Amino acid sequence: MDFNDTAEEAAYRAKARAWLDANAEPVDPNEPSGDPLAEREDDDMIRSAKAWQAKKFDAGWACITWPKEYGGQGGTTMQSVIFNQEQSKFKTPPPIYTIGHGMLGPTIMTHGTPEQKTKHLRTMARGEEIWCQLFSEPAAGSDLAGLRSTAVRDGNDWVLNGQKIWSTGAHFSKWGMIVVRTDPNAAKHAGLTYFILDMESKGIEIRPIKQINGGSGFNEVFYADVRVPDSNRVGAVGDGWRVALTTLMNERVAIGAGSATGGFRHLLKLARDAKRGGRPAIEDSAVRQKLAELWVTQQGLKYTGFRTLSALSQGKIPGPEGSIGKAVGAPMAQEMAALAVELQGPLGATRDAAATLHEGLWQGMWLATPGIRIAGGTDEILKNIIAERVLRLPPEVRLDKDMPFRDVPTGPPSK
Amino acid sequence: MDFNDTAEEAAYRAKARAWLDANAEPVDPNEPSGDPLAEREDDDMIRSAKAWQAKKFDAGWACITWPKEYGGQGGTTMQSVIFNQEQSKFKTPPPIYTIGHGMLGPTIMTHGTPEQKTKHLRTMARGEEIWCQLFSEPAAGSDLAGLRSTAVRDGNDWVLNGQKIWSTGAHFSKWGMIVVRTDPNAAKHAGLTYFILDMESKGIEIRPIKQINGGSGFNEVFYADVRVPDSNRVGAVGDGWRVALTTLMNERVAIGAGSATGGFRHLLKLARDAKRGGRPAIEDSAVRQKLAELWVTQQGLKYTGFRTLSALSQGKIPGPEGSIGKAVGAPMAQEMAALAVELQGPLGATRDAAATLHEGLWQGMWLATPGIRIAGGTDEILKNIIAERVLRLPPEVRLDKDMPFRDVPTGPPSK
Amino acid sequence: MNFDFSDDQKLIQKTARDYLAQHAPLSVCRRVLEGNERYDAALWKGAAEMGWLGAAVPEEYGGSGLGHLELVLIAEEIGRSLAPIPFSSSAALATEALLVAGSEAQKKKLLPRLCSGELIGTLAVAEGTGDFDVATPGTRIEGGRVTGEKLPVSDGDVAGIALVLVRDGSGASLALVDLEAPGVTRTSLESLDPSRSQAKLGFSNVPAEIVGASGKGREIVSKVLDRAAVVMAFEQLGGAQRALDVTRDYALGRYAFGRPIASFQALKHRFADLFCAIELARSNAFYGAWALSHGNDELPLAACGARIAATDAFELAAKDMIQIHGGVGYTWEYDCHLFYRRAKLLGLVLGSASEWREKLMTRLEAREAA
Amino acid sequence: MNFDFSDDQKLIQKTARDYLAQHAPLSVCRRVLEGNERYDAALWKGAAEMGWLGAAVPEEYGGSGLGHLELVLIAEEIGRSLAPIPFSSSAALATEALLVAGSEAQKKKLLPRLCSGELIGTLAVAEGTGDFDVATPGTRIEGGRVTGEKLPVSDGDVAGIALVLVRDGSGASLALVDLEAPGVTRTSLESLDPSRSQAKLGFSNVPAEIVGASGKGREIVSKVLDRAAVVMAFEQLGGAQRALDVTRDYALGRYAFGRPIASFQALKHRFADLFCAIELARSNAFYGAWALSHGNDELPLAACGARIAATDAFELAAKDMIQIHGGVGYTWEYDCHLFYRRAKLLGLVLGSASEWREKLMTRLEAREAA
Repeated sequence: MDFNDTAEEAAYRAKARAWLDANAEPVDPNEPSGDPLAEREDDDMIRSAKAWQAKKFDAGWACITWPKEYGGQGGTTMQSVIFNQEQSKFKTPPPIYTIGHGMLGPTIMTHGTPEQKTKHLRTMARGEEIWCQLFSEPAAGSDLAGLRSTAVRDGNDWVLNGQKIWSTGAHFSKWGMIVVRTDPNAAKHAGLTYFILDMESKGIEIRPIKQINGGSGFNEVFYADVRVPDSNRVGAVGDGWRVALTTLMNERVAIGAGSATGGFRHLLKLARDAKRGGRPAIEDSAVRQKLAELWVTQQGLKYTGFRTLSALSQGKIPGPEGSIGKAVGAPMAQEMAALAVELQGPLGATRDAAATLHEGLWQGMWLATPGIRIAGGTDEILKNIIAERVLRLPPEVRLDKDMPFRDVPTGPPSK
Repeated sequence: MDFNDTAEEAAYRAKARAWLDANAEPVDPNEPSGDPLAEREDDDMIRSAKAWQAKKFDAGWACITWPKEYGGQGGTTMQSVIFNQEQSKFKTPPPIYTIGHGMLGPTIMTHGTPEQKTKHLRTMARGEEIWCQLFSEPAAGSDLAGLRSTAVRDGNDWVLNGQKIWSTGAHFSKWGMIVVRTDPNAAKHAGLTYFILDMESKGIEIRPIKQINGGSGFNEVFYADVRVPDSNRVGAVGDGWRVALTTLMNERVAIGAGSATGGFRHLLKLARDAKRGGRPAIEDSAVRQKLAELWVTQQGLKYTGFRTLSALSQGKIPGPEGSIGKAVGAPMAQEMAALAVELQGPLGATRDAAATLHEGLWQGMWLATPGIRIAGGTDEILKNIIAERVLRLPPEVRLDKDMPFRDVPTGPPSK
Repeated sequence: MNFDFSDDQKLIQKTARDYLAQHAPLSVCRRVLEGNERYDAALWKGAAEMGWLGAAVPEEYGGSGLGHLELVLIAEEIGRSLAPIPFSSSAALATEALLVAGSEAQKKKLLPRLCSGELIGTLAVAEGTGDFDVATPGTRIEGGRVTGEKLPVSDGDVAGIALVLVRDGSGASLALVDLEAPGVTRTSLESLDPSRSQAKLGFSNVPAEIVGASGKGREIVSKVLDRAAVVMAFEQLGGAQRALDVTRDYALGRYAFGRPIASFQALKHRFADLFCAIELARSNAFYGAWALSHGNDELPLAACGARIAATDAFELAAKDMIQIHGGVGYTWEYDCHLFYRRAKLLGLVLGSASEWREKLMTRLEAREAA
Repeated sequence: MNFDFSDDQKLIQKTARDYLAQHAPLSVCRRVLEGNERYDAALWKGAAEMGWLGAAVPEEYGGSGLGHLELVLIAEEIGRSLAPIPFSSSAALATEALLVAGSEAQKKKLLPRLCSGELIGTLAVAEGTGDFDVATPGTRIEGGRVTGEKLPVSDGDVAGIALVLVRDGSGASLALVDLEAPGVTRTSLESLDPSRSQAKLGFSNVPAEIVGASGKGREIVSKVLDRAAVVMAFEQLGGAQRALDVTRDYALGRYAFGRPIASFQALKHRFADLFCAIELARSNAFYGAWALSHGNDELPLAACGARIAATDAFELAAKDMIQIHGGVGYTWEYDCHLFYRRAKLLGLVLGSASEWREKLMTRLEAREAA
């Protein structure tokens, strides 16, 4: 048991580090990290992100785990982790390619036609075009397969109508991957089909969603008679759910890898700066007990991540422990923010940058963290997943599974 | 809004108090209360409980809310509460009549034949004979209607076979009230019938259940070809579930009324006596925060009880708030015991009367309290009840409801 | 025993509820939250006309002469509607301070104006991050003039007067300050719930008069806080109950997997937990109201119970509200965040639940020792 | 990176598991719990023969010379089986104390006997209710003789030697006492988990020798506790995992309302929470094991994390075990209470989780200040 790189890993890390040193500026570790949910991106950010991705691609650091034929490096997951670990020590543009590289690219590799692979994978890897995912709908959140957007065949095209929601980056994406219902008479999971969608098509309207913290990382996307050529279909007609599952499996990997454990040191500092009963709050035993609990949880998450990395490093499949990151981490983040706000007393109920401790950072966190517990799988869905996929407990009783989709109840019976 | 008795209530209370003063010895309020789950009763206790009940009956204080024709006083619930409040200030034998007087008597009044009422109610009220309830079975706990004991008609008798469990006081009861399955081909709730059972009948075997705290308040009761005359049937054949519901409704009232709020003062004293970091634990802020939380919860339960009493006092039906007593009180009791044990540090892991604080009382509580969270409805069942009956949320999806009982799955499919 | 409100009192509550349903739908709270108003002036005027601001003020001082049991029920309705008005600052904190400690002249002069809504009052105690209740204020009074800084002060940017805890010789006193006077600076702070205003008040040699006995400022503030805590507990309770009701309706109407999400046991149990928390808070609040209206020795403990339970219940309700709503609950467009913000604001403006739990223990120990 | 145990280490664990499955089914724990034995002597002999007691002891002192990574995996299996033997007292506390601070002579003399199981050792620090770690022991050493009282002492009634924290002049030292010596009184205390023995030790002028530097008793105890905490965290983890496994099997086989109770969402989510708690504890324990085996500066923090997480996880698992089993879980006949008792005992014998959280914060602050 040791934390050290193997010889190959160390060599790879050194190489990555050297390249990063030559091409990027290191992060100051004492600088406070910003809001966990990024604000709406602007054009400059997009330009710099594209430039950085192209630079990485040209130097051989993009999509490390992808096969070389698709623009990747044919590397291991561990190599990708090592590069990302090193990269995180440098100032780089926000990660706008995560969904494309982590989820959509692998879906095209598994289910796409040769033409689709040729046309899209290399430009995706180099970041020339940005991709977004169009799955969720207002009436299909946790119950994703309940989606109601439709596509009807018309000659060589399909005509799409409906609405998607929670589409990160739709407003700056050239391409989207979308699941729609092509047969409402089939059972819920059987009537879906998966397409690549040109986001510049006629009939698409994109509206940002304002979040409770004022940010707008997500969009609503409306489709009115949008035409998609059949050549953009991924997988067979009616096989969309199976294709979508490939995307979602890769989402779990992408999200699990990024379990954030930062923030505790800042909280500790806050407890030193805040007062309780006229003394530094950190001297208060109740605060100490709570901080200790949080530290232990956070350490647990950190070393759980290490266990996953160890399995990857040894070429094994990671164990079920990887599932807990978001289920534990998201509520913990909300708890930390709530504690930090409460420690400031009545002034905690303001966001005044000058008056609050840490310039209102924690109030912003407190407004942002409810979203973390919902986006990418609610607490409840994650616990279902742990219970059913990890512990193999029986699934929920499902009444909607085998009936024609058009008969599945979608609201209370009318009176 | 006031806590005072009405003039009539005050007069009733004075009268009760005067009688109790003349007939019983007052309790010392500083004496610690014992284990919450009573130990197995002995003959002396039974004798003294019978004597006390007869004395109350003869003086007109027994079964206050029962109609006079059945041996009661035709009084109000509020009068009964007032008498019980006053009685609790005196040393009296353990309450072995609660089930009979609170649940079984009312069931006979509602569903019994004239002969059953004449034969049983007055002797039950005077406490000459003790009654027990025989509902739960090893395979029918929370799912009470899943019971499998059977009764088969044979001439004027029914022949009972099977097993009951969790029968409080079965070992000193003369009579029991039992629900059994008389038609396994009917749907689950439709095939049950309710009987009065002479506990001295041939073929009954009673075995005490040893609890994890060493006590044995409950029994297993086995029936082998026990004959019960049809005249002991309560309600129609196949109507047992409806009759049982009358009993269970009265259980909720009986349990709800007795939400215990004692114990906090003893816990406070323990926190003064225990040490943390060399100082009295009560000076530790974490302990203080926890104690404050418990006090507030306990006060909430106490005044929730007052709200229920107020409704009764004014002749109204109590609101839904009464349902929370056990759902909140039982886990709280376990939490209090766990805190009291932890406050003693390593020595908390012993039950040594001389070495521990409060003579091992809290260790006993810690072993007893898991039972409180299960007996008379688990935490989970109580939350279902609040969700479904109070908040009117939809019931669980029930697959077993309409199929013949013999087809309801009772275990994993065999491989 | 009658641990309940009278029919007359319930009628007053019903009237308030109906009025607010008409004049303060959630869109009113949202308008103030999103815009530049610091409160809804029309609603404030209406509240005054309905007699709410002086519900517990004797008629001789311009009040409606009802009592605290009526006041708390009105507060519950204000809580339920998330009304964006400085009710708790003016009608609970400032008004109660004058009732508790004001001289006859002060009461005669100010209470009628507070009851009519013409004047908004507040209480200024905290000085920066930390507890609400500062042991030794940095703000001083010398020669009848106040100098120092108070923050946060609820509704301090819209109030006309503030009762300010000041250092006075070796002790602390409560000083009445006209916020229109020269030497007062008022700075709005960005509130976590912009439908309830917060401010920083600066005083530079501002004339003031003492309210109550000189040197007894902390004792007076403690009494005022207990009273305001009970009133606010009902406001919190109203908000919590509304959050539960709205969320329940949503969960019954929202279908997933062919069933209402309210039929999933994990949510049902969470609803049950929330119901328990709210009912426990209600019982504690009832007890607080009883102690407040009877003006008896139970108030110091009862107020702690009311505040702690109500704070916990409303915060839980608002947090669950977002979570059970799912994605839409995290959007600006849905109303969940109005509750989430209000719950946090009310839970902190009189001092955090932790501060009150500590206060409770001090009082419990003192009583046990007595 | 290889944050995992090696295949060899896992093989040792597998061997231990198989051995215990055969020789220590839960009926063995139950027999000791219900009877008059203080521990299972045959199993103790077996544990010694398997080389478990000296897994981390160099061969020159009679150990198997493996290491701490092997020791903790054995502890996990002992935890899983609820083995009724004084393993943690002797193989963790006493043995580690000698390894940390014993003189060459002490190690040569005692370690082989501890490794062979012929001698049982323990550590005696606490003196009555309160923290494990007493700041100033009342038990004194004067002229090489110890006088005082220690309680509770784990396995103090079956141990042959105890390392006793004693006041020594103005400081504290660790004294080695032969518990067979005249002047020692040993009183069994009724243990909350009678399958693990607890005792009160009285010393009246009992000869003793100092272990480690004189006056450094508290520092040595602190180091020993950190080591023992990591070992015991694995024991707790083994117990917690077993509780989860047994309860999962029960819930899959127990039907109510025509379905396995494991299919009810409220229980599924509770299982998920428990899984998370156990995996977080496992990760903290792994980190502790790494720090322990590398003997590096991370141990003081890592030991706190391991102990706190493991204590919380095992207590939660045991509590849920009874609740999910329902009525039968509360019977003596079912095994749930064996876990409930063992979880509480292990969670307290080295000091409560609260005590360790306080220790953690002190250490965290010291590191941040450094």
